[in-house]
Amino acid sequence: MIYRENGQFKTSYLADQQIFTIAQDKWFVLGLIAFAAIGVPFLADEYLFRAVLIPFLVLALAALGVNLLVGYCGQITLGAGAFMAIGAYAAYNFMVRVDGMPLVLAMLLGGVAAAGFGILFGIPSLRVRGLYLAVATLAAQFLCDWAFLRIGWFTNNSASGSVSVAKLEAFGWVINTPVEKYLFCLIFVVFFALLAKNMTRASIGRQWMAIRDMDVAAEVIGIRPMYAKLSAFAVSSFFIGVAGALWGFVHLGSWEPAAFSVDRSFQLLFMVIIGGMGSIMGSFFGAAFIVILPIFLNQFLPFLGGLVGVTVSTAGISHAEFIIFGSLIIFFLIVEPHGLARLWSIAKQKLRLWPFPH
Amino acid sequence: MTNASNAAPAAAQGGRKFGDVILDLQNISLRFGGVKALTDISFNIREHEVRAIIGPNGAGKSSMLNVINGVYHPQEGKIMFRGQERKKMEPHMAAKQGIARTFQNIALFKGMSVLDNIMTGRNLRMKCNLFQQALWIGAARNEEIAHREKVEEIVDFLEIQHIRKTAVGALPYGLQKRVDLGRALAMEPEILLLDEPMAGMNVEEKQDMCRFILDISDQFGTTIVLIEHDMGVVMDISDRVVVLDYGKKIGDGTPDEVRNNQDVINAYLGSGH
Amino acid sequence: MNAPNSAFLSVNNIEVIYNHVILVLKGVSLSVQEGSIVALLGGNGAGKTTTLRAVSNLLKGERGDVTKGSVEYKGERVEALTPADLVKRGVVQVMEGRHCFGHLTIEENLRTGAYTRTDGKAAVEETLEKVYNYFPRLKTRRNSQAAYTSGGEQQMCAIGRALMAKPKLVLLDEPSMGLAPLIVEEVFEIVKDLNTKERVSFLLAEQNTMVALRYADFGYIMENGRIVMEGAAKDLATNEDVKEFYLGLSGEGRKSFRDIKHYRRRKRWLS
Amino acid sequence: QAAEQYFPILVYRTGAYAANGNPWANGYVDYLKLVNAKGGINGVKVSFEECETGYATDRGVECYERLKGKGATVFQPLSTGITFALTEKAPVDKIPLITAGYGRSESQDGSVFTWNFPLLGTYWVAADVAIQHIGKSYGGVDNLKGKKIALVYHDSPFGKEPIPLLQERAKMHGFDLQLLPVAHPGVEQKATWLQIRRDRPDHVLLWGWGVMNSTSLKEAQATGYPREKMLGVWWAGAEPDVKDVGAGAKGYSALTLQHGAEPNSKVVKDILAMVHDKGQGTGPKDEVGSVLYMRGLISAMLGVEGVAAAQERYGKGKVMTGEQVRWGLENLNLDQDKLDGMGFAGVMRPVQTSCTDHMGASWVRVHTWDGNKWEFSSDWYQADDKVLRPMVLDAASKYAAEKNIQRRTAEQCAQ
Amino acid sequence: MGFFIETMLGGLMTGMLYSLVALGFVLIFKASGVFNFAQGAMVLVAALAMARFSEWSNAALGGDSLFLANVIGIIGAGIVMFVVAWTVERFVLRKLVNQEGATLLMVTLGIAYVLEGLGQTFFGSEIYSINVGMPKDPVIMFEGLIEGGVMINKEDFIAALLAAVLVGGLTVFFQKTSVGRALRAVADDHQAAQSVGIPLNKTWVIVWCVAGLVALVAGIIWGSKMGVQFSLVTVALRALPVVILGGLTSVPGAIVGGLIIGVGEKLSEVYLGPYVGGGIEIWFAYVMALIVLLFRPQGLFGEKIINRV
Ligand SMILES: Nc1ncnc2c1ncn2[C@@H]1O[C@H](COP(=O)(O)OP(=O)(O)OP(=O)(O)O)[C@@H](O)[C@H]1O
Ligand SMILES: Nc1ncnc2c1ncn2[C@@H]1O[C@H](COP(=O)(O)OP(=O)(O)OP(=O)(O)O)[C@@H](O)[C@H]1O
Ligand SMILES: [Mg+2]
Ligand SMILES: [Mg+2]
Repeated sequence: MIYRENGQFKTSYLADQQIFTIAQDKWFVLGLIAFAAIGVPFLADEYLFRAVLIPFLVLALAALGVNLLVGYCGQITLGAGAFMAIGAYAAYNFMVRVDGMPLVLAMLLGGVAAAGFGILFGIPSLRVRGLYLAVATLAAQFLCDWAFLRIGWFTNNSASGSVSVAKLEAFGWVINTPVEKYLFCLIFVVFFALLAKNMTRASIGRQWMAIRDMDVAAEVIGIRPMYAKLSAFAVSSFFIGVAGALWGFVHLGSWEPAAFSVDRSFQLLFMVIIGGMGSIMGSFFGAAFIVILPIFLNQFLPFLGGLVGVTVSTAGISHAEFIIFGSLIIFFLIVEPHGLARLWSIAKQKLRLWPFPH
Repeated sequence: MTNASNAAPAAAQGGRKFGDVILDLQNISLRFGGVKALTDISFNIREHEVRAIIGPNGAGKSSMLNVINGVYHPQEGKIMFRGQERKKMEPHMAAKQGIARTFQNIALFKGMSVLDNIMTGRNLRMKCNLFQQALWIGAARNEEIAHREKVEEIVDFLEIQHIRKTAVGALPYGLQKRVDLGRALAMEPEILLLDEPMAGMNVEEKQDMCRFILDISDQFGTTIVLIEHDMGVVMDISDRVVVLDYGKKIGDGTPDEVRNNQDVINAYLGSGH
Repeated sequence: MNAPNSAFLSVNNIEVIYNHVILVLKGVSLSVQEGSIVALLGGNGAGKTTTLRAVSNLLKGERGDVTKGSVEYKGERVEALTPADLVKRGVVQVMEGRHCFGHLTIEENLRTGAYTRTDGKAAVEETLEKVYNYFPRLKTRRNSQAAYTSGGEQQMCAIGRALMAKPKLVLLDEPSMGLAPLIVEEVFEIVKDLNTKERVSFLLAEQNTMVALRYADFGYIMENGRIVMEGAAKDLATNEDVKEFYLGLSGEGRKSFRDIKHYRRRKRWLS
Repeated sequence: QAAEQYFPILVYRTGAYAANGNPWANGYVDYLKLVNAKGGINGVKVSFEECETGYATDRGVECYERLKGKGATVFQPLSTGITFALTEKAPVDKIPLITAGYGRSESQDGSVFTWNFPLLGTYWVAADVAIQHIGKSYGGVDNLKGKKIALVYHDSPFGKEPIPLLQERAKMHGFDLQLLPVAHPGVEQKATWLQIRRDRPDHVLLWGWGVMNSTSLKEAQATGYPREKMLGVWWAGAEPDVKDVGAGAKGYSALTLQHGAEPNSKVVKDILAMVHDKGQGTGPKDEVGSVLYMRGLISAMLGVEGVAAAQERYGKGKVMTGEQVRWGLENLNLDQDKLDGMGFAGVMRPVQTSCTDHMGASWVRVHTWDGNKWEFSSDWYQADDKVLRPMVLDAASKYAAEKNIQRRTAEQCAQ
Repeated sequence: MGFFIETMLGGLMTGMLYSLVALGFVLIFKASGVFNFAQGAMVLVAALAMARFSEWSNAALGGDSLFLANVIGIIGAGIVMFVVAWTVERFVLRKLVNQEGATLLMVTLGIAYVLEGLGQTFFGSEIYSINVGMPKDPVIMFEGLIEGGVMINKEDFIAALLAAVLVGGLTVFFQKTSVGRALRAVADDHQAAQSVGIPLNKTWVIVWCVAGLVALVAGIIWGSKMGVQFSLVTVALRALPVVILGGLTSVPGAIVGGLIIGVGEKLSEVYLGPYVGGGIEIWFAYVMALIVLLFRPQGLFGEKIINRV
């Protein structure tokens, strides 16, 4: 029995309210973070950092934000890309227009701006629900696409509509190399994941979930739908906004509105559903699945083709990538409709029972 | 306690004391399009009593509860709460006033554990703001622990310790009903509305449930409004009974009075009882 | 494959697991003779609903699997059939918790019940009238969307809908739940009626033990995913343990719900 | 590894722009194969690898990161968005970018954009020539006064690039510029063309890519706007843009990035003989020589010549590094003789780059669709440096200021 | 005046084309509660199949009979759509009975990827054309009445008519037949539908087939308008506001929604666009839909969202 929790008794409610009530989980995650912070910088090469790890971290953060709204509060949104854009452009404008604006503050303010718009676009959720809401949030998406493309002020009147950022520096730390960028993102992600976890295990998180599961009943026990929904929109947009700022500043360095197009919104929603709605861990699983799998397939398929002695054309690879990617989504959902996170916890349960079935 | 001397009719039974009228419903009418769910119904509820509402299916019992806690808005009639007229009422305001309820078609939060479900009932009493909660700093944590202790009391009381951490969706129906009750109790309500709490239970479980209800009433002095189709239960544990039929009131009084009311027998009880 | 099997429906030692990990039924066997009413009794979570789902093959949607044992209906193994196939063969389940089609009106709900029938419009109309006769309340609400009817009305609708299929074997899950006492009696009268007149068999999971045993021919008591007692309904009704725990009758007859002792030890057959 | 010069190829063979991406990529690859068939660059064999970007910036960046690690010495992003993103990264990684006929127009200024090479032309060149060509039809640009020109453009940095220059020209000549953006990918243009029908501009400039182009032409047909009055940028003047419209596009003209469809050029014949006939052709044979195929081919040739030029300085027969190739591209000198010798006679005019001019040439012709094929219909134009130069300097300086880049001095340039 | 009418007409006809795509969404949603994001991919695959089959048949038969090629194309594409429907049911939906909306939505996304990949693998990713002989050139009418006349596009007009007929037929089917009723029941509650003997498998194949045929019609019309190519999938995005404006569950809603959105976006683009820089039609359509939802959360004709305890 590898995964053994017998003998772990909780003697206080404090202990029982811990983030990880099972020691193995706790050590596993702490170990993972330590490895990510200390081990990975020695192991990974530049490509991994720039093309895989940094996008993974940033999108995981955004997915986390989406998960708070979609997974925890049950308000499906297809406008996440817009809030990333708001975060990025707001941070950009704070940087450009305010002298001596510190980078981290600008990013957080970007998040705040996104939160503000989040509340605004969250208002329809008070009346509209489910898929109707999901489609309605596309209004935010297209409106933002348009505004950032068309209103010169946002892009500091750059002719092409593309903006770029100068040097990155936080608290005297010049963030230059991919490793530094990676660590910078990692700090954000760990910190925000902690915030998210705290919220979801506290009263506010329960309010969100209550609204998600049965809103009338939630109201009957004294939860104000307006507060719960709008706070979810605000918090989620804040996360997404910060992620947007990271995406623009740290990952891309220079971007155009297409970087936050509707495809991005869909992508983030997929991450949440595939990873597991209502699970912090799930956001990471989802981001990993959606970011890494296509890249992996793209490199693995030619290799595979090479093994059997056929050269696969680029187009062939891409098409195969589509097909395999789609099939895997279907496969995982059939195996576990509640996402990878649930699959993971079932695996843990099986381990717990192992080697005795049931 | 308030003066119980103003001749509460059922006061004698069980030797408990009833207080003043806490909720007075006057001439309530509720329509849905052409369907008249409630027509001109008046009755009152006294503090600390167990007030049953019975009637055939579709009589409007659940609708009555929905009116009391603000889910439905009657087209006509007044509701006086502690002598004051309640104006526009939303469910969460009713919750603030201390009205809690359980649901006929269980309305638990399916994705959450039993503990979390009951914890949501404490929501109104939790004061820390979002930032404190996000950072999980002292105050928020202490508050969480304090309420958790309360909730554990309720869990013990309802004897559902063993399923604390289970997701409610996977629980059998009967236990879900119990969790539903727990959630309502966690609000420490003044008035507890129970919509068929014993449906789908066998006698033993009903006995347990009755015991919980009576204990709640005794220990916390909570006023209870109960809808139930099991006449044995209703007649045994309620102090006063209202009978509805097709949205109209056809009887009101002590269990004995109601049991012998011919209208009630015709419409609902049948001769077997 | 025509092994003469006297039982109409026989469930042989089935084991059910939900979600690959939760073992719920641990070897349940029971049988229903043609034209009989069999009651399945037991406390909350005993596995009654699960057993019925295993028979009607509605487990898949709950992510449950029958991992051991077999289910035979009229001598045919039916585990691999779809629920729709079973309905065609005359096995219909009335699900716990009503499950009416909320957006359809009561009448549309009832008519969907006749989906598998091929005996013509007139015959369907006739059954519809019969159901309305059984439940006049439904007739008055025939044009309301089911979601907006009361709990009891929905329960009637669910039962009525099953009857519309002209079933041979009805799996009734808690039919009495949420019904007014008069209606409960009526529902069981209907059951009896169909049973005697049309030889419809019933397997009913029921908490209302008293009534169930009154109408049933045979009974099984489940606990914790196992059958712990079985016998003719009459025998069960007089069994002391059953009397105490399921009928609430102790030595001196029914006790008032008000006078229940706070701490009792309950006898368990198994644990 | 063996001494091979490695060429990464960012392509899009699927998705919304695949029909245009495919021939470009095929031309590119075929040319590299031809180089190898001819013995390599001064004996250095060429190796190459494709990476699918799907025209998406983040996929493009991923490709870049992946392939640069394999020894890439020059990138051609084939997307304005990817170009923008890579412009930030290239100086760090010391890999030059060739953006032949696209990318940022101000990157012509090599003293600021050290690593960018918008060879052969930028959108400002295209816009400038477009106005010259339209002006010519009225007997000179001065006669444009009071005329109305509508720009129907892909609503993205690509489509927006020409606007500053057109506005500048509009001011100069007093014509009216009407801006009509079309949202990606450009399949819905009814409103746009209704506006055109109402306002009846004298000319329509089409700044589209992919499906947007054919849709525009179909809508023009549907609203009865004369195709003769339409002039497309060089990304709106290839076979896929008109093929599906067929006769409906007859009379429509587009700028060319020097070349048009060149099935009869020597280089194409070489490719057919030395690559396709050996069974090594990349795409279908009948596509060889088509407009976008040629564009890819020429792009590849420019990269190869950059390497060759670098070898002149750093040693023939050696594999060049990114920095060395950058020098080569900055000192490219393809005169007509040399071009003719390589088989580009009649296809291209001379290209000569310098530290301050990373574009090297601004020759443009116009060709017209006759219902079946593209036919040249004009003489050679060149962008007007008097208009172009100040704008480039301005924009480049602004960029330099923003990014804190010091403009390279004459000495630095000479290095 | 003439211009205003032209804009209106243009909007109405585009709207009808949106309706056609919207219809695909509505059908599947109504009949299974699945919000089918693969609808766009289905349009693409249908159109690709149609274009390629007629092209190949032309090549194989050596003839150039437009009619024959088109017939073969349509039959071929129809078969492809049937295979798609059957496969989707057999390998995907069957295993996901009774799951939540979000899961089903996600799974259709997976289906969309697979379809896009397979479609391009089999049929190629170039631009192909469909020629069903629709007239391309405009006609000018009412020249006597209005100055400059009113220009009408014959192709659009025919397409709009076709769409209207299709929608009309499907409305009747859903509201009036017992199969229609069963389909609506499935959307409400998979399990209950199974329990009354509605064979989910068969119904799903049927519905996806019908949706596939609708996609084929949409693909033919859109494909002959803009060429058969990958961008066809994006038409779905333009049809979404139509779906929610009209109501996810309403076939006539898809039509009315399409008309409203079509007219609204064209008028806004033409009359409002120039003041704010243009390019507003997409978001305008969505904002319009959003505003309607604020007043009617279930869309104009959708079934009322049931919300009760
Ligand atoms: N979908 C499910 N997933 C996981 N566990 C389940 C599921 N459905 C039921 N169970 C578990 O199976 C056990 C038996 O449940 P079942 O519903 O069969 O009981 P029951 O006898 O019908 O109870 P009740 O009388 O309350 O309806 C319970 O412990 C329950 O928690
Ligand atoms: N939201 C609603 N819209 C339309 N009709 C409604 C609504 N709520 C209740 N009704 C109707 O009002 C009547 C009373 O319903 P209610 O649920 O109050 O009955 P009930 O007395 O609780 O019955 P039961 O014992 O069966 O639960 C029913 O006929 C029902 O159809
Ligand atoms: Mg009720
Ligand atoms: Mg049950």
